[in-house]
Amino acid sequence: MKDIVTTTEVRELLISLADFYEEKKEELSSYDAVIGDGDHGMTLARGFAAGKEAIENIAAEDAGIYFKMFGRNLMGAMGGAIGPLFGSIFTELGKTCMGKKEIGLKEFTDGFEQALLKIMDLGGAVPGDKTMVDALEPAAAELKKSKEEGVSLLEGMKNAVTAAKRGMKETVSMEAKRGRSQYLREKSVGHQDAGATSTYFLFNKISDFISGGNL
Amino acid sequence: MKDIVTTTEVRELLISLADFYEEKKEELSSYDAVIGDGDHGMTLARGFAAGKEAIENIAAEDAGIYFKMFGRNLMGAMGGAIGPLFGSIFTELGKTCMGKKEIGLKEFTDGFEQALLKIMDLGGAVPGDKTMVDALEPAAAELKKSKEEGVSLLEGMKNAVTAAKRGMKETVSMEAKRGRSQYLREKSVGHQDAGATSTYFLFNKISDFISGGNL
Amino acid sequence: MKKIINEPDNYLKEMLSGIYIAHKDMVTCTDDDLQCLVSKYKKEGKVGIATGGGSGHLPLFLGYVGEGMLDGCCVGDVFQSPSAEQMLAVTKEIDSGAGVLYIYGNYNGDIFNFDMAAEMADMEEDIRVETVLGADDVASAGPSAPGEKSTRRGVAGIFFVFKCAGAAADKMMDLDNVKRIADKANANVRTMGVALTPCVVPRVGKAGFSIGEDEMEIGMGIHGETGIRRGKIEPADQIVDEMLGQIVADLPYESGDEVAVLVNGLGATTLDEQYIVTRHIDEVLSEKGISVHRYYVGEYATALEMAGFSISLLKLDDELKEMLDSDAKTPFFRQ
Amino acid sequence: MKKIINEPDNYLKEMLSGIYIAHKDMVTCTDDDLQCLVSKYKKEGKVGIATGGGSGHLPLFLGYVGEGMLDGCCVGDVFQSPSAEQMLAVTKEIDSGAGVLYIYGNYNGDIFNFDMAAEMADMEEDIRVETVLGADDVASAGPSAPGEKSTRRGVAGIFFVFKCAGAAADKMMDLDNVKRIADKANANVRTMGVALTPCVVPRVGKAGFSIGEDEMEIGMGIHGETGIRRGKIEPADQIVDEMLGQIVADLPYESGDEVAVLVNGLGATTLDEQYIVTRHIDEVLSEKGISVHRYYVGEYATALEMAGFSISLLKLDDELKEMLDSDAKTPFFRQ
Ligand SMILES: Nc1ncnc2c1ncn2[C@@H]1O[C@H](COP(=O)(O)OP(=O)(O)O)[C@@H](O)[C@H]1O
Ligand SMILES: Nc1ncnc2c1ncn2[C@@H]1O[C@H](COP(=O)(O)OP(=O)(O)O)[C@@H](O)[C@H]1O
Ligand SMILES: [Mg+2]
Ligand SMILES: [Mg+2]
Ligand SMILES: [Mg+2]
Ligand SMILES: [Mg+2]
Repeated sequence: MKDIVTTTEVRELLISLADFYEEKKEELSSYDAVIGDGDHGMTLARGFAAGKEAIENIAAEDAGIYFKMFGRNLMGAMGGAIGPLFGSIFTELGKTCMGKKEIGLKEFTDGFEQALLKIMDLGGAVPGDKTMVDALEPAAAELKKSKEEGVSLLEGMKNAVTAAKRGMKETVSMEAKRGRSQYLREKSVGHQDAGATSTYFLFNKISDFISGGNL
Repeated sequence: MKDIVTTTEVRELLISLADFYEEKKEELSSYDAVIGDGDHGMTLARGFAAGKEAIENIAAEDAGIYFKMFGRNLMGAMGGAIGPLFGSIFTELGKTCMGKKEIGLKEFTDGFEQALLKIMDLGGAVPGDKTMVDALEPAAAELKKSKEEGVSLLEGMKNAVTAAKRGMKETVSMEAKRGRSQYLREKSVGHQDAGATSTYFLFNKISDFISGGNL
Repeated sequence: MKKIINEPDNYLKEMLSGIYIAHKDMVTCTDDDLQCLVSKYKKEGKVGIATGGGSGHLPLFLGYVGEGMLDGCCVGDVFQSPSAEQMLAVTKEIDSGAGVLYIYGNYNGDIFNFDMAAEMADMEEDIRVETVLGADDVASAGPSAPGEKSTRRGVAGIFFVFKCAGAAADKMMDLDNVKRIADKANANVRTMGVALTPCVVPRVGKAGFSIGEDEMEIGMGIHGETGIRRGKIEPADQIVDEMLGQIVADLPYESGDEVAVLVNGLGATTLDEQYIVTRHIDEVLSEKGISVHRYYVGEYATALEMAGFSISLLKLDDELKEMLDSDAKTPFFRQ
Repeated sequence: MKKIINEPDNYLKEMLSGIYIAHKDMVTCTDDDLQCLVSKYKKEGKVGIATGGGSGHLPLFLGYVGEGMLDGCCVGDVFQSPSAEQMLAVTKEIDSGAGVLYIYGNYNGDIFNFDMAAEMADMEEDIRVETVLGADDVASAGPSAPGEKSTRRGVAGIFFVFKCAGAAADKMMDLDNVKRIADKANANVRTMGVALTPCVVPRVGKAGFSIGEDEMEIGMGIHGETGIRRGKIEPADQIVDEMLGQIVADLPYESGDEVAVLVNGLGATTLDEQYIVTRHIDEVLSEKGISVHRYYVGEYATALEMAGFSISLLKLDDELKEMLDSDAKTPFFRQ
């Protein structure tokens, strides 16, 4: 078993994400509808489609280029606050993977850690604010722990999925402090955050891809 | 029994009309509310009050001056379509009575006839259009007939009241062809016209004044 | 009634006071009557132009009093004509010897009062007054037979008549010529509107009618007069097709014609929607070979807080184009 | 949703197309992207001023691009920030060597994207970019401590910042001075709003919240952000007293100060009501010894079809007065 994802596989993974978020469009928007404006799924689908279009017909030298191009185009197509936030996951993975042709647990770990820092810096959210950070932060922490423990890429990613899911579930009982839901104050309690949900989906999808006989 | 109204009595009559329409404000507006915009009583009360104010503190040479001043001020304060229409009753009575100090059935008859012509000319309404004309026209005709028959002022005016009342009642089954109600088309059927009602009230009030021991 | 007002009885007075405060450099009142508004801009020997009508249509009418447009304006209570005396006061104030042109919408109350004012101006003040009646609403009645008076209502298209006549007067044309140009603009303009919601007259306090949550009414008047068709709301392009179809066929406007277009919001409809409509008007007209010299988009003649819009087309010749293009500076309109 | 639109997905594109059609003499787009709007008016060596933000606030932002105001503007979908790439494209187009000033409202999405654009402009294009964040809504948060970033939202008061900075740039001041003047206007402006009805984002199709038939919400934001107090509708004068009280106390504005006042309709509120409000503002300010140099009344920054209005005060000194009074000519604003 190879413990890495190659440059071509990164491209495949990213392309498959676009199709995946297209499918999840309604579901993700429905979370946002309750305590936001109901467009999160639509916005993500539009962004991922643009990311896909940007890399579909090119052959890049390394994985970093794919991540970076994907991220910048996704960001551009999404706009809003969520564009730079969600896009940062891919642009930061891009920076980490720049010049690299094989991406292992180390690169994913470093990339997601950088993404977390960037998102918290940009958006000012901390864990507990009922945002995507609540899924991303425990997942990034779990990746780091797994890397230190020396587990396989798949196992590390599965640990991250579990952590992201837990974080996502915890957003239900939180009061929103960032984004549109913050204006609902206590009325935001009792509902799951859309961005945390889509972030959990991302880890889940990456993990599926790794385990899916593709590697 | 005198069969005329003196200059001072014309002034009294006009002043008493202002108080009368102030009382009838709500009632008249309620007719207008159903098939118009609900302001007929308010508008009349405002107009008559202005008419009263204009003649209250002056002593005119003749009855025509009182009628004319009353009418012009009433018109000015009412504005709208109804101002010139309703005001014409008094300005035309004014023209007929100009220079006269005693007003009898002849003057009332001629004045109301001129008013009817003026109102029909201005507003274009004919009997059957569901307007004030439907009360005014039969009343004016009755005055004329009474004058020809040589009856007393009071009897002539009482005949006019009866005719105006009949005309007013007939507006219920008419479809409006003029004024705001015309846009309701067939929906205007079944309701009494506000302007016909206030016109009937006018004859009634004049008749009361004549019979009320004042003469 | 969801309005930011005080006592409905004070609505008119307070609204007018606000206008005089905000635009004190441009307008003032005459005869100590707030309802009689006149321009501070004066040009000796110029034909005076006056308009008037009920309130509730801002920026119509007050907003067009100023340089290159109107000289005076009389307003009544919401949707009520002002009185003849008031119109006479404005007429006297704005006449500087060259006579006065009245331009106002074809509504009974206004006609009764302004005809009386014109008569008094002539008889008592020796001021010559001419009248042009705006009657651009193709939805309100059929076209009039030649020589017959129009029974159509006047709506937003009167803006074009103001603009062209105002420019003509500012160029020091005489009353006959100013009237001729106003008549020409008036003859060349057609309008049609659509309403989505009713409006509430403050002194009445509630809407005089209702429109279903998914309904619109094509051809409704700017006081809520019944239109020609009520139906489910349709996509913007389809609504434009219907309205523009009737407008274009009425004059008719033909391939090769040059026009000015006014897209007018009735009150609550966003500029966004007005531009969406503008886009499709442009498509339709260019398909028909009608070229657009100028677009005006925004609130030019409202019906209080009614949602909806109207489209007006003005067919241009060289003279009208010159009048339309010339400068104007009023509280609500600058060009 | 009672709107005159086609497919909600095409809302933005169609609305923008309409703007380019109606105002083709003044504005065009860059990068083949309708969302990137730039002025056709160019002045070599002038500091470029750009703004941007979500759509749904017309005439904000697009309407202020033109002579004497802004040079470019990026808009996103309704209530959504445009992207960094788009802002970069506008920045490149409007820079003529003197650098570019960004003036936009204090909202997260806009900050994320425009900060990125500024970084790219600097690093990749060697264009110096400075930023001024409009944060005039006193209802949205308390005042910030000295040196701290404001957490207040930017609302209609940004119009004054556009106007003053635009005039400074048009007078060929350098970037530092244009920014200094923008900062000063920004520091001197305070706004507060009240909403009577919610608004509907077309892609969402229904209101995100509701306000009772007899209720208002003082301090609601222009995207429907929760305000500071919900209660029964009060008479206009009482609402003005509350809003103006908070505004005046915040800076504070004091006896002897000279100000400009902006009364801004949020969308569905009539001009009539805005003038009723203006009247009482004038009473209150003159009682407080604050003199008003200029009034602006109308729709300057809307929240789609929301009913309500806001009041903005700008404290003036001689420099700001000169900037405010100078000419401007844009699709929506002329002076
Ligand atoms: N400041 C922030 N930091 C991190 N995440 C945020 C922040 N603001 C919003 N989010 C995330 O964005 C999600 C909403 O995204 P989306 O609906 O696409 O954008 P919008 O709120 O502009 O409609 C929220 O569920 C939340 O997870
Ligand atoms: N053209 C007309 N000719 C005669 N009477 C008319 C005409 N138009 C309206 N009216 C009368 O006016 C009355 C309504 O008056 P009012 O409510 O005061 O005015 P408005 O319709 O302007 O609110 C109608 O009931 C009708 O009798
Ligand atoms: Mg959302
Ligand atoms: Mg009435
Ligand atoms: Mg409006
Ligand atoms: Mg509006």
